[in-house]
Amino acid sequence: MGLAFDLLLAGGLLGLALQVVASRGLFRSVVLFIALGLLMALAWARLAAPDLALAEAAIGAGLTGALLLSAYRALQPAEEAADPGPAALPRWGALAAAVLSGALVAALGWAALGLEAPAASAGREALARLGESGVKSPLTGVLLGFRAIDTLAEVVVLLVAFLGARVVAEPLQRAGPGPSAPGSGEPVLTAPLLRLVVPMGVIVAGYLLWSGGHQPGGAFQAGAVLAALGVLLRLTGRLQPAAATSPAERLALVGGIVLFSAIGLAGAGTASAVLAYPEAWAYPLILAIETGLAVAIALPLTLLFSGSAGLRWRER
Amino acid sequence: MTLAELLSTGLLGLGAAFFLTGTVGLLRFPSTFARLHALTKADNLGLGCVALGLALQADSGWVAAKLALVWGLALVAATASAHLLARCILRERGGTRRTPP
Amino acid sequence: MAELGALSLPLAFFLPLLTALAAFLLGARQAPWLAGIGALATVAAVADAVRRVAAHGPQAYHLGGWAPPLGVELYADGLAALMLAMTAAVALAVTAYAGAYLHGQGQAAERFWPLWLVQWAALNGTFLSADLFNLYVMLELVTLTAVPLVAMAGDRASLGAAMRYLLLALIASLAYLLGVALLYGGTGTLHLREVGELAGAGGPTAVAAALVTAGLLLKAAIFPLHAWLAPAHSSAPAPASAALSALVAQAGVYLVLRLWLWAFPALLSPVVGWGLGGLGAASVLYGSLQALRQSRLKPVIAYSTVAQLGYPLLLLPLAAVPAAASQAWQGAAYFIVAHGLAKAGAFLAAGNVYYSLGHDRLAGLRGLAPELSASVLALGLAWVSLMGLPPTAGFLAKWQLLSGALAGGQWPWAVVVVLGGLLAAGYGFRVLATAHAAAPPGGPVGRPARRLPWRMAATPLLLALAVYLLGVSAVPALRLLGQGAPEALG
Amino acid sequence: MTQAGLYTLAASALAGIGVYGLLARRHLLRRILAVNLLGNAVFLLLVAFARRQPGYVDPVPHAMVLTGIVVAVSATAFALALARRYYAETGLDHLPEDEG
Amino acid sequence: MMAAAYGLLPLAALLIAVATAAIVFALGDARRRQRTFWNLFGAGAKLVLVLVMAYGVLQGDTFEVAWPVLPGITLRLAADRLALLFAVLSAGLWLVTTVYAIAYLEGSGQRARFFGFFSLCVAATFGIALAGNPFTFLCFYELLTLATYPLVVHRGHPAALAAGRTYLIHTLGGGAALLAGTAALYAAVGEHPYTPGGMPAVAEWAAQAPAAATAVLGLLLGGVAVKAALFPLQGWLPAAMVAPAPVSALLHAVAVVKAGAFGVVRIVEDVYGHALAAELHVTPVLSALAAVTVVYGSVRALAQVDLKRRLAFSTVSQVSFITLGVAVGGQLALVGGLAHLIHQGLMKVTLFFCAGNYAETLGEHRIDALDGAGRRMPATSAAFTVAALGMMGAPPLAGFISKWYLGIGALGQGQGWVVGVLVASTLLNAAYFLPILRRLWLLSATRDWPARAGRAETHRGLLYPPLLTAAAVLLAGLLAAAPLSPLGWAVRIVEQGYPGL
Repeated sequence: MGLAFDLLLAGGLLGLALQVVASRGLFRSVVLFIALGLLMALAWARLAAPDLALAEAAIGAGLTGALLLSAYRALQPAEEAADPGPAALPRWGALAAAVLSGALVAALGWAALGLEAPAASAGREALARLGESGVKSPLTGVLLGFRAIDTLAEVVVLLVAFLGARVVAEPLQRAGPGPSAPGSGEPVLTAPLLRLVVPMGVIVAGYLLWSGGHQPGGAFQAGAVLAALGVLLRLTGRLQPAAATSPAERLALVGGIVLFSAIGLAGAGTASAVLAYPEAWAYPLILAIETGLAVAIALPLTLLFSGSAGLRWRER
Repeated sequence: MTLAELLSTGLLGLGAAFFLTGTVGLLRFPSTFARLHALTKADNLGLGCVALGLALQADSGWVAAKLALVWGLALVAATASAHLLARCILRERGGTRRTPP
Repeated sequence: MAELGALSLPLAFFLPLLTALAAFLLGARQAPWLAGIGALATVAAVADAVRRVAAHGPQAYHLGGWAPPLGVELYADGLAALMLAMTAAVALAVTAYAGAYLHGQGQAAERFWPLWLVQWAALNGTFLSADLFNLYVMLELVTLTAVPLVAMAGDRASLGAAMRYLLLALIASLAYLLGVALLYGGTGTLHLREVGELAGAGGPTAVAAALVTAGLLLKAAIFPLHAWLAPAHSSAPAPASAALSALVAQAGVYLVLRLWLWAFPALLSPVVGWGLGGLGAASVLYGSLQALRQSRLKPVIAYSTVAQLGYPLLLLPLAAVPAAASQAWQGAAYFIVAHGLAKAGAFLAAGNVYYSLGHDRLAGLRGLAPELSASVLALGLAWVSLMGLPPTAGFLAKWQLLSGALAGGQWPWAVVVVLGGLLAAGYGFRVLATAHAAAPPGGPVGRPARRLPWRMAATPLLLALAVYLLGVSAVPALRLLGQGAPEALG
Repeated sequence: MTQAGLYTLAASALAGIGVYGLLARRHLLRRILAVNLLGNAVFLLLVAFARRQPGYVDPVPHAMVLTGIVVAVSATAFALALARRYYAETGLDHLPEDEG
Repeated sequence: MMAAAYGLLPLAALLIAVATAAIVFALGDARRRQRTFWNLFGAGAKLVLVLVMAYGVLQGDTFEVAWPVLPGITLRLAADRLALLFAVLSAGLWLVTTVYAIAYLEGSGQRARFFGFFSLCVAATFGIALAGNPFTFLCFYELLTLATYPLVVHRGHPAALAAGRTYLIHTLGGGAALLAGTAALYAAVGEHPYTPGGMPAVAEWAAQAPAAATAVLGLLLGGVAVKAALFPLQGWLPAAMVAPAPVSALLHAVAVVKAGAFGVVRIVEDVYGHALAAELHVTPVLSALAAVTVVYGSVRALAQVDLKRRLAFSTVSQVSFITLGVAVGGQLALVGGLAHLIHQGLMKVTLFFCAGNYAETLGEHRIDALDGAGRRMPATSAAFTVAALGMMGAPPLAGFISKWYLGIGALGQGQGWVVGVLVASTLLNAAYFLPILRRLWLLSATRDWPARAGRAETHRGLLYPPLLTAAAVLLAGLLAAAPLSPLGWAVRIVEQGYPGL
């Protein structure tokens, strides 16, 4: 029964992926890709990775999807047939591509299945020594304890993506999701929905942040939820794109990284090494770092979606 | 099999049937409005049945409450998105512009 | 071995990073001097790391106090120390140069500084990290800082080049990550040297190595995966071009060597070695021939990068030949250092030409104004090293490679080395001859549009001189390189 | 076939589809989609590896995937921004074939 | 302390030239006086140091500086007699040529660049002379190529650039061969200092792998043969004639071709040893090529109407006498070859100075336009005549001495055909030099020469250098028997260094 479900799920994944690649309409591909993200989240939930499922659904499908859709809109030619689009691949080219990908599948599948799971692994050691990390969730322990440098670097990646997007920024009126259709008022449901969703989203984010220490959740998921709220507020016009990054925004963008680095470097004095935490303080410090990280994840993602250097509230 | 289990299974089956109906509607109905209609009506009900069915199997009231929350949120989301979609289609067709009440 | 006192290892990553954050926080006005202070601090950290390696052998630093495989290890052996030092020299020059180059360009400067400083941090991380997954994150950081720098000009050509670069670099990263996933699946560790001990030479390891290598070769623009490099490196602003060619692309080559010598030595059969060496040789020849065909200065230099990146790969077929291994290893490592310094000098000098004249068409360089003579001299001096002629570091590196190939009886690689040098002379003198040419009858074409700040004139010259300093004797650097070198190459 | 094995194979196939998409389609958005497919394939492989042994879930691949997801979304967001600007500047939604 | 500094003289002499280059570059174009001072100071100081070293070597002192460049490889400067033969020539002629160049380039552009590279060029030549092992030789040999290129293309017009390209293709190709050969030599036997009579390790290696040893010797000789303008690699030399006259002097007399010929001597005598080279059947080929070059150069020279081109082909021919002397073997032939290294330098530098004077003062490049120039410029023409007669081998001038030794040396080795070559060369030399002399002195001017600017027939800086070198040509011949004459020095080198020949 379980395996049958997995089989269905895997088949669905592959079917969707094929559609994403092969479908004629680009819009269809984008939407199917988002659906694929959701199925992927399901698959990961099946594989005992609920944290990842959460993150994938929120970031991989949700935010990526929003970005893709807004880019899709931006790449639509103003008038039809202005751009003939890329020439189709010749038949032999498609065949060669198929052969190459087929070879990759074969080699990869063969290699991956042929690998024996090693008796000892970093993961086992992580589980065995989880107690020393100061948190109870293995994933959080690895992310903020054993391999904290990856997490730090990864938030820097996000910041850098934002900085990079600034380099290639478009004019403000074209940026992000673009202007809403002219001559229409706000849908009636928007305001009540926001009144409900925004506070709830904040609560959920806070809950995820707090729960990360011992169960699925953590800075990433919390950040993703916050970013989703940001996207919502930007789409509904509550947040307006701004041409400059305000000092407060700058501080929020780098604050998490600075905090993380500072605590990490202080570890050389207060604990055994850089990125080590003094034993008694491990949990609170990790929580503080996670809070900073959630902001450092949410804000650049929102700004990336907004396509602007900053955001300003618009009072109604 | 206890009564609760029987009921739960029945509800899950019913939920699945609603989902199936909704999906068939989505695929077969001719107009977007009709599809929207099939999807929202059938799926909301289907999800409710599934949630209720699962709640009957839940170990604690806490879990049951969470399931109820899930259903509630899904309802809100479905409502909002159906509304927005409908509005969008209406505008595309050059339909009448409604001012909010 | 693990001396935990070596705080300078993590500092080499953290200092530029924190400087970048501060530069972003305080804006473009404050960035140049902040960058200067940060650069000096980083150089001090690197100097300390190098000193420790030279005095006490390889240094390991376990981040968070967690020993591998649990935690991430920063590991500085001679090779890494050499790369750190070269990077520090180039980065110092780039920082000094960019301060003048970007002066008065508010927006560009605002964007350049944080990106560049993060890039430096990530490069140091790449050279130091002994963890395969951490390397992935560092590589992505390098890529995502590099592409915006390419796109900075914002015109059609640079955006297209940046787009192509980004797509290929992302694919490369994923190929690498796919390989790393397989390696972890097989060994349960991500630590470079542990993978080397545990992975063995089985089929799955070979697939993993192939994926990892393909990704890195793409990042290093090795033939036939080179097409993205020249447009990208030639459309970036000069300080960024220097960093991209001297550091970013070379980090890819560095990792290829690092992985094959430390993680997959068991797989390095003669066939594999010859295959990889053949790709390197093809890069040398193809890149050189392309460089000969360019009509603008920066593309010539960029294609020369393609060519120069190929040389270090010649180590791989030679590493398994006992008579050749040691010399080839020294040659390859010294090559990276020499190329880094010389190429940075060349790009900065080309930047001066561009800055002054507003273009870099070779045909328009006839009769260059005397104001540019220091830059042309720097270009020429740097090029001598790229050609591999004495008395430069490039010559010593080439000599070692050549001697290694000949001592190992593998003369085809020797032919490639000699031929590559001749071709480099060909495209180099094509440029220098134009610069030497008398002004055409209508008066000098190369009349400067604006004056060159002295800092911009001096920086490439200093870089070029460094190449000569290293050409006087390679012995100290090679002694450093010997720290922690693999047994077979020691 | 075990559950992990099944997903391992699915991941391999997904990677192949992603690579095919990269090779066969030229539209920038499609290429970015294909890169994301490839990324998803890698993540799926890691998650499947983590689940290979009964009664034990390896947290290290999970951490890698979580990090990878954030890196992927960052890269995608930047790539989309670049693609948009490229389109705005050139009117092209694909890269012209190799020049030179 | 003093003694240590004394031992470091080779390094000091090298650094003087490099420092002169750096100072000249840094001074820029504008500061003419300072540049002139530093140029002359550098050249003079270096000549003094070289002479001190020469004296020291006569006293039996050794000068050696070595530092490790790579593991197991050293950069070694060592002053033996052979080294000083070349070093004295280059240092002496550098001074003379500098004086000449300062006058010659008066008022032209880019002089900082010119004199900077000029100094570097001499530094490289000095390094070649004092190189104590093949690696060091290679380094300075390549450096010489780099330093001369900007001089060749100095004028920057298309013809100069084309000549520069030809020059580079030849010399860099040769450099590549030398690089490959040297690296192969090191890979086979490791590093050894130059050993008169050949390195023992090379002999052992050649006994085991004669084919490889022959191939490497071929590469090495091929590499230096380019600069020595040995047929068929001589193409660059006539092309490089477009350079200013002092550069031509430098290329033909002081530095480049001499570096090539000197390399032949080192490789044949001090790396392989003449006996081994003969055993590997390389010397017969070498002497045959040298003979062909002698005749070929002379024949081509006959057909030239441009004075400098004729002189260039004459160089092709004359320089090969050095190679011939080495290749033929035997002490006397080698003495002839080594003496010719100096003699040819003195004679050819004189000729080029004079050619430059005609071009500068009279504006004439063509031979047929020089009718009667002897009366307008008697001193220059006298110097030209002395040098030309020396080239033909007229006794008692320098050229005669070296050819004489070559001839009797070849006869001693049983290679009588060499005498035939010498005779042919002399006849051909006469055939292309005597008409010039006839035009200079015997024919009357076909047009009015530009008036004299002052009392002298031309700028004094242009006049004195050729007079000085012409006097040296005369003295080197007349006083050949003196112990410190070029011939005497060559005899010392051969008697003490190569007793086994």
